[in-house]
Amino acid sequence: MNLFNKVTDYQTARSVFFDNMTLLFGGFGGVGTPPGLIDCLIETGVKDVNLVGNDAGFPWIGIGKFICLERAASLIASHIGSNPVAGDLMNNGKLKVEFSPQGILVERIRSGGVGLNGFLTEISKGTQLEYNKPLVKIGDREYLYEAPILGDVSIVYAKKADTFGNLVFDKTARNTNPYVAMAGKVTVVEADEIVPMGELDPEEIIVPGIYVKYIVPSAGYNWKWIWEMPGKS
Amino acid sequence: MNLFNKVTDYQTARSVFFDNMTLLFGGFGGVGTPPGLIDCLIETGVKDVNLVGNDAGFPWIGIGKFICLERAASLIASHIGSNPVAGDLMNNGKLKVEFSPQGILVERIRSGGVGLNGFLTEISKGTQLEYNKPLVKIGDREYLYEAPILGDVSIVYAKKADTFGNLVFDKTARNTNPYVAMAGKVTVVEADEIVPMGELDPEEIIVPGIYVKYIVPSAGYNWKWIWEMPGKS
Amino acid sequence: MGDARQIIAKRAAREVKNGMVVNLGIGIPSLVPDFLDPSTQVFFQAENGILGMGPTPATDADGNLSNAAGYPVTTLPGASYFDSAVAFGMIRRGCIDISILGALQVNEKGDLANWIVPGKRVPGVGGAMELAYGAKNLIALMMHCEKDGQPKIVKSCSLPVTTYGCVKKIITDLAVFSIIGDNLYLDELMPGSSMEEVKVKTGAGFRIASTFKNND
Amino acid sequence: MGDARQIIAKRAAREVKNGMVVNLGIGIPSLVPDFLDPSTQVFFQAENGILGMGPTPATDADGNLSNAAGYPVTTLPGASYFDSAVAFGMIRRGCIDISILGALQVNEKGDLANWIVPGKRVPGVGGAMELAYGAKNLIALMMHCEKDGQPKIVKSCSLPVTTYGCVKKIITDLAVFSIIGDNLYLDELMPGSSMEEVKVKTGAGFRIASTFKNND
Repeated sequence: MNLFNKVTDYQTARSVFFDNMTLLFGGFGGVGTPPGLIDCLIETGVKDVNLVGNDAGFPWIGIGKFICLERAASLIASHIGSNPVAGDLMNNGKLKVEFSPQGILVERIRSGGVGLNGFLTEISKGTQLEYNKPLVKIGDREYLYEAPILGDVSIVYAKKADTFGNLVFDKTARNTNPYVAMAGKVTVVEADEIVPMGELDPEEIIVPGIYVKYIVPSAGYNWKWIWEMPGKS
Repeated sequence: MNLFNKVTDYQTARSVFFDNMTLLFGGFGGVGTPPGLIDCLIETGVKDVNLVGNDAGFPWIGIGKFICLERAASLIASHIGSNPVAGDLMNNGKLKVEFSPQGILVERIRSGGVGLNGFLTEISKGTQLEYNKPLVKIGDREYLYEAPILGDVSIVYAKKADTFGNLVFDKTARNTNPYVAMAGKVTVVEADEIVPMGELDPEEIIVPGIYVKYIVPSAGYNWKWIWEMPGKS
Repeated sequence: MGDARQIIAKRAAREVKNGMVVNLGIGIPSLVPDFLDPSTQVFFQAENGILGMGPTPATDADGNLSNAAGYPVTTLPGASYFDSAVAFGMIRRGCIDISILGALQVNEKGDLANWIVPGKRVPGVGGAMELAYGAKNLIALMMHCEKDGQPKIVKSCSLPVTTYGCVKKIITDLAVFSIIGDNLYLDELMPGSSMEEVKVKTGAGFRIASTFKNND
Repeated sequence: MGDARQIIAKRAAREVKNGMVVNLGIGIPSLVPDFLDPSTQVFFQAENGILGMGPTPATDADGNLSNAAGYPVTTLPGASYFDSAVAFGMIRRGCIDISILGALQVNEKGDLANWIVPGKRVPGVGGAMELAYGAKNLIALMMHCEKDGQPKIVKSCSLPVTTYGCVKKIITDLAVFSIIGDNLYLDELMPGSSMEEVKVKTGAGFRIASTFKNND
């Protein structure tokens, strides 16, 4: 018996989501966002979710599908330009949006994921994106303090997983996924292919399985990209 | 003509070293420290070098060979236990040693390498390793500030490099090398194998070539490991 | 205006030199590769985790191989994939030789505004702040004026600023400006524009560069 | 003393349970795997960048595949290689179920001293501070006394502290202690030792655990 087998079904995965949770999602414009877990999240009926991820997806793609249901309380993201519904919800006061510079956001997730207590940067200093973040003076220079982010739950999309949760990604679908995987108190991975332990080359593994709680099989993207839709692009 | 070809010889590599430079070196107990570049460094005669790396190697292994020549002014490392000469030089006031927790040290190098301005942690707070690092209060907790580290020169050991400097490492010889590569103002890579651009799978590349200035061919380790020496281990 | 965008992109392509690492923003900047001499050897970087992007694939587009705008691309020999933290690490670290971004406003000191029109468009900042902070050279591309005729080159940005003092060059459908220190210099007039038109339609004072030329 | 080290390691092996992720320090902890039931499924992590270490290779040792002490190892199915930042990321993040470290002194509050003997040994701290900070369970292994008879379990550490309040269990050649809150509890006497001997040779007061047993 393999004690380290983390493969499960969507029924079990569903049980990790709860109202008011902080949910970290991998993906960049929906590329690398786990389609099966998004549907699974939608089916649970959970609400008042605090989302953290690169962007708001598109209304029919990635986290955008969930945002359109008005069950997210807040979103920390670098942009929402591809999801006008998110913009409307924000303007109507139905979704609290905190914008973060894109690379700073992934570093905040990483900082949580690697057990550090945040970092200092000059990026966004003096702009509206300072919000009420502390300023820290080191020597004669002043920096913005960026706090670490941890998720109650993280959802991740991988190309391959072994049963321990060692992960390999596909091209630009890697993006924020490795750090989202590290920063979840409970990390659930959707994988296109699940293989036995020992089948992945230790050298090719991007995320060691130690961070993963559950693995579910993927049926692949179930949406059309904007460039596949005549007239939209 | 390939504009991006960075392959050169040791004669050229030699010219990057200078007195008083800060030199970052990859490797962990000598594993992953570039043997040819260490000899090249020794041959230059440069002195008063400020070293930063995981440890002091062994007297006959890695950076230890250079340290034994008393041409290092200072060393930031996590331990010097495997190099008694370094301990003697420290005790005689001939080598200034700053100890850092091992993982914190590599994060300091990473912080420099990714263009951030340092980070906060509780590790080593209240111990002798605080040195005079600033304490930063965030909310009601106090953290130690760890400053970023950049090198005037970084030396790195890779298993494979393409001519652009895309790097692949070998097993536990990876260790600090990726971040040392990122944090050098001038990064020189010694590689066991040098291949044309296009021969590495974009997915297997650990360090993108953008960080690399020069690549030299390696003749492999030219020392014996302690476990190869009867009576020493 | 389609034509004006092409003209701006074409002029911007001349700033891209052999051997450079280049990051292109969405909008007009994404048109720049169409105007590069095919012999130009450059690495295109995208903040979603790729260095060494090639052209749009003729067939067999792969949803998992896209640029930062989400559109399919290909890779060239020497390309690498990496995660978002590595992508922005190289941006902040100064590894990008030239970043070409779209802009809403630029002021005479090189302050860039391109992420929000309060009450109207709130797209968010994406990677613009880091690109503006880290790139060795930042070029802003935009139409010279708003549709209603308001100048977009201004004395002081009325829109929230993305990054202060970062823009080195502005290319519009009417002119090319450089920003040196806190001063705006007119480098070139674009074909068909005149000094008078540029003076009227520019919301900030400028000097004439010693290398000034009229592209007409 | 060789025998005493084996006895300590053998007792420590009983703390390693099926399914755990384990990090072993140098010295006595490195002997622990010799005493594990071969059916035990654990992942050994090493801070030089490997998860899933197997035993020392019988032949064909590879200089580039070693543990944190630099000695050759092998890998088991499911193993991964990673860089030092990822290695310590998992340590600080609390992914290590049990960290077994050698110690110079431990006090009654669980403060660990294991990195420096001022004026004598100055090896440096290595990864001990992070392991002590992050591991879910930290066990210190050491001889009960110095060679000159001085106790190593003390009221207050005379040596510079590595990490405060981190040790959960101490295993020596004479006894096993737990630290709960600020109190030291005697859990077990090791074979051949007596309550009197332990009392005399321990530099801190302790209580007897409710689960106390004599391994004799």
